[in-house]
Amino acid sequence: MTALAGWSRRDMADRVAADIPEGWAVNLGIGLPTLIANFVPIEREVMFHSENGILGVGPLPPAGQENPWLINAGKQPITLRPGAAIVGQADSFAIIRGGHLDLCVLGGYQVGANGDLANWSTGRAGEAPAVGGAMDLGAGAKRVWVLMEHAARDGTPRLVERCTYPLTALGTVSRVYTDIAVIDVTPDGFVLREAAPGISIEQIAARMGAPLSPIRD
Amino acid sequence: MTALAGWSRRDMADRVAADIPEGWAVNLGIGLPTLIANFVPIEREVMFHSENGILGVGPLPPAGQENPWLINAGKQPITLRPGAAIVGQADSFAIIRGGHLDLCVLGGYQVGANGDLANWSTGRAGEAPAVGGAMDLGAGAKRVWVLMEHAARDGTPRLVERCTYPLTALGTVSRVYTDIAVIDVTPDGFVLREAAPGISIEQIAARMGAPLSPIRD
Amino acid sequence: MIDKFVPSIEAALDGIGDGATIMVGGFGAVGQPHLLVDALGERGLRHLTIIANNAGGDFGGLPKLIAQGAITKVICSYPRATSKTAFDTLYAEGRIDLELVPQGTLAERIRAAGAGVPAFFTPTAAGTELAAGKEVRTIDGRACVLEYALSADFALIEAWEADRWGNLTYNAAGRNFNPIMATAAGVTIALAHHRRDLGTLAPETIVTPGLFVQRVFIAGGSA
Amino acid sequence: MIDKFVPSIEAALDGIGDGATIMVGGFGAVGQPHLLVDALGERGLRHLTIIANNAGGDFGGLPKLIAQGAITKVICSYPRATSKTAFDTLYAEGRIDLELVPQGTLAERIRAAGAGVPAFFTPTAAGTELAAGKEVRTIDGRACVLEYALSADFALIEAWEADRWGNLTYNAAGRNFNPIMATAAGVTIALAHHRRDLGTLAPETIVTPGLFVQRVFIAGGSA
Repeated sequence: MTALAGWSRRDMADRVAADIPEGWAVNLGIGLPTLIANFVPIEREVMFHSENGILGVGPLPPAGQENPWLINAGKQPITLRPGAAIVGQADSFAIIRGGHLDLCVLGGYQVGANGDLANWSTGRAGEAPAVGGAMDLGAGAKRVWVLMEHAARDGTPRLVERCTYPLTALGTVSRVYTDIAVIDVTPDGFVLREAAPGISIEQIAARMGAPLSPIRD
Repeated sequence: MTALAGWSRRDMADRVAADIPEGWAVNLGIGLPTLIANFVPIEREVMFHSENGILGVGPLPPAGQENPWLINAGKQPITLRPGAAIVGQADSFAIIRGGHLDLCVLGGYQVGANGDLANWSTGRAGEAPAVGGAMDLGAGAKRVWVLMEHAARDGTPRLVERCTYPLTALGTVSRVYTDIAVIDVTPDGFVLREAAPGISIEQIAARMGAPLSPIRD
Repeated sequence: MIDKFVPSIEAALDGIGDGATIMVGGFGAVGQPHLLVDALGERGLRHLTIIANNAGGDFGGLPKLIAQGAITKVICSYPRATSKTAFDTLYAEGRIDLELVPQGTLAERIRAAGAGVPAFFTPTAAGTELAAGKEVRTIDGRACVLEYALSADFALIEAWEADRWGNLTYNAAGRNFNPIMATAAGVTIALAHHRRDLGTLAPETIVTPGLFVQRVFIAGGSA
Repeated sequence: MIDKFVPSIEAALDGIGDGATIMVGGFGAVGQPHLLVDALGERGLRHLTIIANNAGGDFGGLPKLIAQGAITKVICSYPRATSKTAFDTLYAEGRIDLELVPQGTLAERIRAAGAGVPAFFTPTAAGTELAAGKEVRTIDGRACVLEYALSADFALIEAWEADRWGNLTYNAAGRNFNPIMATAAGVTIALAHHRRDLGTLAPETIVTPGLFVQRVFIAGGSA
């Protein structure tokens, strides 16, 4: 299957950012999702949450001005924006698990047509697994969106009927942003929401392991 | 049964105070136990805890200098001493229930020879019951001492084989201070620890509903 | 721009209707949002469930609501007051329900609702009348009672300082149940005494982060 | 006079022996009491169980302890590092045990131990490998896993300010696991950066009340 020239990684982050309204409390997973914050204009007030107890994560600090006491869940230096608050880990996960986040955006290995998410373990033997806050976020946030490449490098679909990798959370993903499409996960399975410029629904569907319904009116 | 001239209420509070060593975290129940704090010298540093989230309760404020935002569990005005800390109700009861109080001193209706405590309800019908933090303190503190009159006004014993009033906590009381005696609650039942001046063990035992063993060497 | 300040008590209480379950902060009279509770009493509401540590006490606006017959049920630890109250009368007549909960279990159940813990075990009340009918399990040799999370439609709380994101601090013993109730209601409405510009509250000293709060009314208006 | 300050790291770590279960605060390298962990590595200990969010990571003193073979088991949420670690090697060889716990469940289990909650239900991990063998119950229509409180013999934590009663504050993201670990250990040992006179920390801004803390060592000595 030929790789398609869809959205770049920056485009993908920007595309998610466009869908985050002012006022939401949002957790961004480590890796690609973290980039999303760079594409939310500072005047659109979104309360970004980091697992280590920070609400109101601001822009990256300028080089040389990092505060060693301020890092995000990916251990990168951050800033606080006006309105930021700091809590301990139990309270931070009370925010996550108590349903107080409007959204979390996570990376993924696989998303099932039933909303299942696999993003924490490839199941390889002898390799120490790590889960961090993924299961808490997957089970606890009001909305779970996944931001990932549409297919693996060898073309293996990542949007599948049922996940084969170890699950992170069950029936929780409501939308997936990939390099070629934005896809809703509905009670009827995957539904196309938007295709990247120049990409057809047939091209998108051909790179999935489960049926894709066309955009609804 | 003739009433005995034992300790006054002030004496009783003073007697308990004498047994509280420096450094303990202590919760005093509403009513008579609250008086105990007045008999602990300020230089003997005891961390008094109040259910409404205060650690480091200090002496009563002088009249006219009450802070309306500072009350204890009995809704009386209090002061804070240097070193005081304030937490919310969940954390305050985490202190109680998590076993972090060295001692609580509660009032009582009855104490059983098995350490059971009844102090929250007389079980009268039609009267709204109230429990407050008594069950949490009874179950959670490292030590539970009870401070109460040795017998009811009509002479009915309050130190009994088994409580007949509704229970507050089971098997939790380790010592009882009354107007005529200090009595330990042990696996072998009630054991006299100290008699008020001029009171005999026979007089004390005659006013109890369960056997009393003599002072151990 | 996020702005949770509301201009009036009416706007603060908007949407509270008959049958609502309402948490009210405070321990005794301290930390209770009196202005909000008083205003609630002017709405002619019915069939309310009130969750408040001292519901039934003789201070603040709750006795008035009780006397009006607005309240069907109270969930609390200490309904008793020094003198006879409207609650006592209705309770004796069987016209108001009481769910009596040990204070620590009440606090923990409210916290659990806010923290996504649907149920937990506690040794408190095991073997007592307040555990009657509840599941009991022995854990580490101790009898423990299974208790469930307790949430509400609305929480009326009192705070000391607030900014437009809804970040809150509390004054002295006024903290008590307010921070946990803020986390456990669908709509949390704070009466605050001091308005602060965004960014002026130190992040480490904020007790209730703004995402738990939907509306803030400043006592005395916009001061 | 209550005085929890200790004059040396040796005094701070007194009594930690073979087989101890030890919590170590921090998220990543921030809020980890490096001086204490480094000193622990010089004691030739064996059979330790370490509870720390990033046990196995490649920062601080824990990798040295792991490489020494001092640690039998780690309980954590994220043992992975950007590069291969001593933990990875021992784990692949089956010479170290790993209890992997979702981070929120880890935090809640530690908090539960400190709060007298022996067990609780949570939806996190329900239906996943990390719930294997655990009791599951459906509550309000959601599958929930029963999780147990997690305590330790010792907690090594990092704080910002401390007074002689053991009251603590934390700096920025250095708070993380430290306050809950302080509540969940038999002996809590704090490394603090600033010594404060009793009464100079505002009661409302103290995060860890002193009764949770047994010993305080000020980084840099008595400064």
